[in-house]
Amino acid sequence: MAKITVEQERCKGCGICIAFCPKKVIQLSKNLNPKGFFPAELINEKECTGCAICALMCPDVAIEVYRQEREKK
Amino acid sequence: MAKITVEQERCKGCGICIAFCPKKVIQLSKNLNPKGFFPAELINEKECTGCAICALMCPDVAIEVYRQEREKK
Amino acid sequence: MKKVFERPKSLTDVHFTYCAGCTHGMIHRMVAETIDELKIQDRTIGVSPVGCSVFAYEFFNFDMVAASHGRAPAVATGLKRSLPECIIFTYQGDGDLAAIGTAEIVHAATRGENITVIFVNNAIYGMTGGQMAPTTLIGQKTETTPFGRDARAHGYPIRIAEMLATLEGSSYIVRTSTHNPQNVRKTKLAVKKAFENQLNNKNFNLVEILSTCPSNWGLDSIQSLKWLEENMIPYFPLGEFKNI
Amino acid sequence: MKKVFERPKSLTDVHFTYCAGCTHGMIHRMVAETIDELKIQDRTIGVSPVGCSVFAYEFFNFDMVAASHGRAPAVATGLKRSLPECIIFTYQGDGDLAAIGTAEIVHAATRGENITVIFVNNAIYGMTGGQMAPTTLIGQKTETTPFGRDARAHGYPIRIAEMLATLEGSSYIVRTSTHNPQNVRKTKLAVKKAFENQLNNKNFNLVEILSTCPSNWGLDSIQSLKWLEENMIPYFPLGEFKNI
Amino acid sequence: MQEDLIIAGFGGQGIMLIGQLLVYSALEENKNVLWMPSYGPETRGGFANCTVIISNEEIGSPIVAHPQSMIIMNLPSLDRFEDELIPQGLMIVNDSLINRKIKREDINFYLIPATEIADNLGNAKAANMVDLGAYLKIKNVVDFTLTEKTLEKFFANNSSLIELNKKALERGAQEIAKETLKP
Amino acid sequence: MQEDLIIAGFGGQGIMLIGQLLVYSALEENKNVLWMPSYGPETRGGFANCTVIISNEEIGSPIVAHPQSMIIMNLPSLDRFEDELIPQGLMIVNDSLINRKIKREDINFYLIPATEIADNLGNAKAANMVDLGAYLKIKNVVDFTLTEKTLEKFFANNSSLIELNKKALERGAQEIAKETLKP
Amino acid sequence: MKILMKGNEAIGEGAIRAGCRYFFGYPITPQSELPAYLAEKFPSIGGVFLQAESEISAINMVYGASCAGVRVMTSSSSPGISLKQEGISYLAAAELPCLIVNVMRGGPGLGTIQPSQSDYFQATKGGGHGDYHLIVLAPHSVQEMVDLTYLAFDLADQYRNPAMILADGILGQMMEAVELKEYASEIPHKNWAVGKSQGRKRNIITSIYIDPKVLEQHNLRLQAKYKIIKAHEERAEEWMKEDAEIIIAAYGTVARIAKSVIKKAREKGIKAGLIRPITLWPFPDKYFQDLGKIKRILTVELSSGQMVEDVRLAVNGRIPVEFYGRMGGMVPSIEEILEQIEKINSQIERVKL
Amino acid sequence: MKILMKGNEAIGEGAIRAGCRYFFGYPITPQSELPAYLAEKFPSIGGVFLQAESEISAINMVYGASCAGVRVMTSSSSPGISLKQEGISYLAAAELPCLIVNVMRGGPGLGTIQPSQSDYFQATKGGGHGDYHLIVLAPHSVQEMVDLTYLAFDLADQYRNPAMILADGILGQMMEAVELKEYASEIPHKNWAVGKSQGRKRNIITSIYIDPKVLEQHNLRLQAKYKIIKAHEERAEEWMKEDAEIIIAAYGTVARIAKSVIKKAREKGIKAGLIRPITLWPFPDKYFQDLGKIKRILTVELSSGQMVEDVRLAVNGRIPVEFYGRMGGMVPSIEEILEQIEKINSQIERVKL
Ligand SMILES: Cc1ncc(C[n+]2csc(CCOP(=O)(O)OP(=O)(O)O)c2C)c(N)n1
Ligand SMILES: Cc1ncc(C[n+]2csc(CCOP(=O)(O)OP(=O)(O)O)c2C)c(N)n1
Ligand code: SF4
Ligand code: SF4
Ligand code: SF4
Ligand code: SF4
Ligand code: SF4
Ligand code: SF4
Ligand SMILES: [Mg+2]
Ligand SMILES: [Mg+2]
Repeated sequence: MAKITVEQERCKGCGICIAFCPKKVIQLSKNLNPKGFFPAELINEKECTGCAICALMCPDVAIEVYRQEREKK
Repeated sequence: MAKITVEQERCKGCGICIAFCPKKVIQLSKNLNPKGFFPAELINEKECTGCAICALMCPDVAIEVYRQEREKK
Repeated sequence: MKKVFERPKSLTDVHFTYCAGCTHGMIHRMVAETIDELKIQDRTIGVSPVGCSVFAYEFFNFDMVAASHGRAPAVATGLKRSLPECIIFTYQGDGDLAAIGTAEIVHAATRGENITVIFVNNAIYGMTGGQMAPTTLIGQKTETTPFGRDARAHGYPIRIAEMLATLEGSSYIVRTSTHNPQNVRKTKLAVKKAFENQLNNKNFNLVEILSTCPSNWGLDSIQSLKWLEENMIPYFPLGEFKNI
Repeated sequence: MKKVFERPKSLTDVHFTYCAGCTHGMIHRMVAETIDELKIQDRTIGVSPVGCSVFAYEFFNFDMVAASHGRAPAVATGLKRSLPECIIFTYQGDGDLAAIGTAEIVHAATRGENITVIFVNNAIYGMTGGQMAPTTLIGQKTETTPFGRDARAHGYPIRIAEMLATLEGSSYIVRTSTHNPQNVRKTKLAVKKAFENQLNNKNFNLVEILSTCPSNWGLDSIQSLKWLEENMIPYFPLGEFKNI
Repeated sequence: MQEDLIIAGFGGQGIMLIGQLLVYSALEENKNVLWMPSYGPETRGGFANCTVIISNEEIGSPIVAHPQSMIIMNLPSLDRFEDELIPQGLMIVNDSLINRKIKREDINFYLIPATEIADNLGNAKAANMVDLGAYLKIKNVVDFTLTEKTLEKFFANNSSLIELNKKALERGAQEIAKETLKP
Repeated sequence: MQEDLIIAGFGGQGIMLIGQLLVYSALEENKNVLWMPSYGPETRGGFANCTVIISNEEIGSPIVAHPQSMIIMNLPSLDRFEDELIPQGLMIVNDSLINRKIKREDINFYLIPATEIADNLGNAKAANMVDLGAYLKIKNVVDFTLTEKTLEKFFANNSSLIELNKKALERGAQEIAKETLKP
Repeated sequence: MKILMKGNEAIGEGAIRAGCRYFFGYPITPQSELPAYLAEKFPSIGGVFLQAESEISAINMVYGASCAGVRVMTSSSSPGISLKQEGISYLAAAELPCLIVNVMRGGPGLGTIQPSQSDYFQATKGGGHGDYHLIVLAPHSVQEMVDLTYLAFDLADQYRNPAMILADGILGQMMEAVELKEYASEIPHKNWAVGKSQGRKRNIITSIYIDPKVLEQHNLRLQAKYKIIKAHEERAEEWMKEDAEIIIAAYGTVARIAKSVIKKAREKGIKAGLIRPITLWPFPDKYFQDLGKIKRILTVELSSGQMVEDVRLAVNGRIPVEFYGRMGGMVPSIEEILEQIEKINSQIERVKL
Repeated sequence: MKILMKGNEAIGEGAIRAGCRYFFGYPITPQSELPAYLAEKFPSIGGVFLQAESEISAINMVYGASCAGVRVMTSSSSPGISLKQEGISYLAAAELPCLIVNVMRGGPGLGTIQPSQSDYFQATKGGGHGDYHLIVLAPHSVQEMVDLTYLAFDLADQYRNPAMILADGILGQMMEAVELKEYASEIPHKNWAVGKSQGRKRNIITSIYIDPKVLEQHNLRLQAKYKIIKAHEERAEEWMKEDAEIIIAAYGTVARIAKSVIKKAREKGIKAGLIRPITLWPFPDKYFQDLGKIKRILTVELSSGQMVEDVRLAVNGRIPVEFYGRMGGMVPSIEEILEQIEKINSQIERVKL
């Protein structure tokens, strides 16, 4: 279980996260943000693996990644 | 048969020609030149081979070298 | 769920002023993360250049000094010499470092100045609107090479890492890229090493990072990453040029 | 008897203002001879630097331009670009070329500027009275390193030939010496090639010549040649670094 | 007669372009013209605005503190310029990107959903032309068809852009014709 | 009372040194002093001269156009400075390096074969001290033995130089004692 | 036929028409349109456009090209011009003609890219070392960006002296209609230039005169030249000056604003007029000699007050010279200056009839 | 106890005593004795002496060290100072205290190494871009080389402003006796400096203010500071001024010569006196306000006439201000200036009794 959050005001809709998400679970929103960009959003929380590749590549550091920690044995 | 001439006013008595002359036929003169240096002079015209090493090394381009041309066969 | 990726503390909350998709932002993040990880935020001083990253002092969350164009290595030298216990880095573009600042970077390197240099090579003058940089590729069109850079008229692109690696005082010189996740990860490692070296008093450290300029390249974000990979890397090979 | 060695025509009659035993004079002769031999006296323009050879324009017998300190390569660029049929060379010391003029020489080289550079490395600032040069050796005492150059405090000596050889635009980069007749002869050949290359439009050519400064080294003429051989050559190896 | 106009928005919205379209057209009519850009620090995004002056006389100051007209393409521009318009001045507002009310009550403003309109025409980037069309419809400082001609010259090698932009111009003008825009 | 002295010769002749010797000594006597060097473009060789001012009052101008005294160590210096000496001024001339007559007839000059004398003492470079000795013998601006003491301090770590230079100083003074020098 | 051009481009076009084929520069805002224009135009007309690695290198390339006798120029903005100061001093010392363009922006330091006039002192009094002068021309319209470019090249060659166009970001980036007049002057032959010698005596270009006597002579020669330039080349525009009681002294962009102000002032019955220096060096002193009915001068600048000193020196205490300025990229509005004029007007004591 | 020192060394010793431990410079004649002195002394007292690769690098190292809050200096001569102009503008803009020494030599261009005062405009009006001022101090003896070095560091820190010592080759290389007074001031704590943050808010040092409104505010702050400096720090020496009819205005070396001239003039019955500006910026206007019996001012400089403009501005036309200058490394003799004084004296109209 994992998810990402995209800070909507910060995102510039560059699409890099979308291009590199191995699960293709990000898309651009239909709503312009106040900067004039269509920001990215997670479309499928189930598929997100929390691999953080999107965050790694986001030039605006707009993404945070959350993951269910594996239980420690 | 060979010889060198040292332009006395130009020479700064640095001694480089003396140090490198393979025949050791140059020495410093006893007379100061107007620049305040003791200039070099050829002491033995007979021994000079006209190898021009002195001229090659003279930083002040004060030396000219003369050589008897070998007769062309 | 646990947060596994968050904004580093060494970044302020201010939104970057970079264009959409510009990899300057990634590089900022990596520098900030490194400083967080090395726990040196309270004694790091960054020197920002003149170039698109001129506002870096607004984004990095520690003491910052804004240098004049190209002179960041000299400013960093003044800082390091008077604050030897602080960690000093410069953040410079290719116009800043490889053109006007050539003498300053060469001599900081040959002096073995114990600083870290983050060198962002995007093959163009971003901030001034896309003029030829010393690193602009042959054939590349820019505002001042509208018919493409021609070696005879405009000279060859300069390879900074290779050049600085010849200098006795340089200790770690590496070129990395930002065009995909693997390379971003490698870049991060290089940045970290370049800071660790400074902590270990290992002379001069520079990471040349290939970066994009979607706006002035006239490409979108994704095309830009591709262009970087296909055009820049062949001329600017990645790798370590010095590591002692 | 026939004159087999005479002052080249490309030297004026003016007495050199160099100190006794200073090898700047030899280098002048070799440049002038080369120009005589290549029969280019009527279309050669020399660019003199700021340094002991600042008065080179009095000694060379052709058109001369006196550049500001370190900028001779830029001045030469302006000349060559507007007079492509002329032969342009700069004559520069190590302070001039390797310190203040670093950016200018690096970029003339990387541009592949079709000029010839005679670089006189005497490991010191001669004209200003013996301060440390970028090429001053570790341990060498100068006016500004009275306790000897210390790498940590003053940095490492810079090897210009090696550095410039990494640049795409350089075509002939060689280091020679003046400490004995063999090496003077080699120097002469290198100088000649560096001019011939220009005649053949072969980009950027530089001859780094190790030279003495008896006055500021505090040695006599002969000791100086020896000091050069024993101390400079180990750090500044002679040879061709590029020849394409 | 002198018309002072400020056009303001994001970089990338074509602010400069419509300003230039105006002065090129006005020059054809032998008017005195002046166009002056102003950019923010970013290349794309960030603020951008330009001043357009069209006059029958010699143009003095290039600086217009209080213009007669404005085309406002986004919220930050509204915040920045609203107070500067002269009383009874004209303001064309790109309503699509502005989620607040106009505060001034002494001006004539027209809220045009320009970005939406342009998007519907196939390219949101033509919002500038929509607003320009509206402006021209109200203030006839240059001839409408002359402006279309200039536009053709601007995009001489891209006929699809010509079509799009011409449509956008007209749609803008039509919005004014509706005359239902003012709240 | 103010003494203005110019010392001139080649670089390398120790011109600056004897000037400094004078002012260091005069300072010991609590006089106001000023020493000012002037170099030519060459490091060695080329001209070098210095101005020495010793005064009981505050010293104004450091520039002495017309000194009361001169020590002239070579021909170019004679050519350059001869006309500047005040009438009845004192000129000590290193005759060894000057192969021409003194032109001025209104001055007091002393031709000292300083280089030869120094050479005979073992080092031609001490010619400066020979001339200084002569100067001090005539113009007692500072005490002779005090000057010797200063000299000892200058060469503190080279006793052979102290000896040589002291001898040279004395030999210079003796030349004056001969009083047969003026043509 | 008039065409629309940006001011920066207009300088470029002016330079091309004046026969300039050599440009060496380094990018900086707000002058970028000028090098961009030349980079586009030069290749097809055999011109050399070279982007140098720095402003310093650029000015020294200009030095080299000028030595070769060609028409050459560079262009930059405030911080970049500061870097050129040593080079400029050398150019002036070696009497090398060239054109240097400064499209001023707000300072000091990195400042901003917005327009300013705070490099007046640097341009006119000598930002570099030593006693020298540039010929400094101040356009106030895009038209003058062309016309004064012609003039700058001509004067530079005529007097063997570097010339400077001192503009600002507004003039550089705004677009107006210009008429591209035919360039009529002839480029003089330069027998002092270096190049193929073809039998002539060798030419040397230098600024070192190690012997101060010789250097003083050189300086006296330069000063004599400056005197001639001053006598012949003072230029200014007088506008509504005839009956004016209050004069605005302003150059460049500000002078345009001043014209608008003066119109409004006249509408209010205030007799205002304008003296607009076109040559900043030589400063047009002579236009300030006959003060006529003038009771006050208001100097307006985009600076803390620089040209005002030259106005005061010209007026030498005869009437009060006031100052109003904005800084850091701010530009005064018509209303703002008008207010100053009204204030001054209310202070003028008039003979009561 | 007085000891003999060269002027350049005296600055070095003054700097050490004032707590300066950072020197960044690049060699140039005639200031070489200063870096040589510090290179010798610094190692044993923990100072950092770094010879930079250029003047530009040096001034930017100074910038860096000043950001760190330490006392720091650089030194150069005319051409080298020209190269520092961008850096100086940045220092002033970022309000960074430091000491810049200019031991002036003859220009323009490479010129000569002989003394000159032709960088007055550059130093006082701003050779760099933008509206800024340095605090400029002009010593006229080796003693003042020490004393004004103390003062320069103090004023620089007090006002957060770069200070300059404007000397010339004569002052730099001549030797005089100096008394090394105890340095009494305390170096202030600089809470604005960067360094280990230890919990405080982060410090930023910059000179970019991209928004012109903000940059104007910054400029207004700077101008307000300059006003305070002007109000408090004008300094000049008045010498035999009381009853003087003719005043020589001169600074530095020339002022010393002027003193000799005035003595001679007085011997001839001419009532001459001296105003010697010690602060060149702020120019000591107030010393020129009460003109007393003064009928004429003769400004003497080693230049074509630079400070004379400030004298004229201060006097504002009330009495004539004449000028006499030498250039290119030439220095006027006592006799030469005396002749000027006699000429002026003969022109003064006196009330016939
Ligand atoms: C002395 C000086 N010269 C030129 C400039 C203009 N300038 C600002 S940024 C820049 C170049 C930026 O290019 P780069 O360093 O590659 O950074 P990028 O914007 O590409 O990240 C230039 C030339 C300046 N501010 N100062
Ligand atoms: C801008 C500038 N900085 C410094 C100087 C002073 N200067 C004159 S020559 C010189 C260095 C000379 O050294 P180098 O180039 O090695 O030549 P050398 O005398 O050893 O042959 C310097 C620093 C100057 N004239 N101009
Ligand atoms: S990479 Fe970042 S800025 Fe770009 S679209 Fe994704 S979240 Fe937005
Ligand atoms: S964390 Fe991985 S899977 Fe999840 S959105 Fe980001 S890139 Fe896609
Ligand atoms: S030519 Fe040869 S042998 Fe003759 S003097 Fe010279 S070095 Fe000696
Ligand atoms: S090498 Fe030349 S200068 Fe030296 S002593 Fe011989 S001749 Fe004279
Ligand atoms: S101009 Fe280029 S480098 Fe600058 S922020 Fe935009 S994309 Fe990045
Ligand atoms: S100082 Fe040194 S380099 Fe200069 S002329 Fe003398 S010996 Fe040669
Ligand atoms: Mg870049
Ligand atoms: Mg050297």
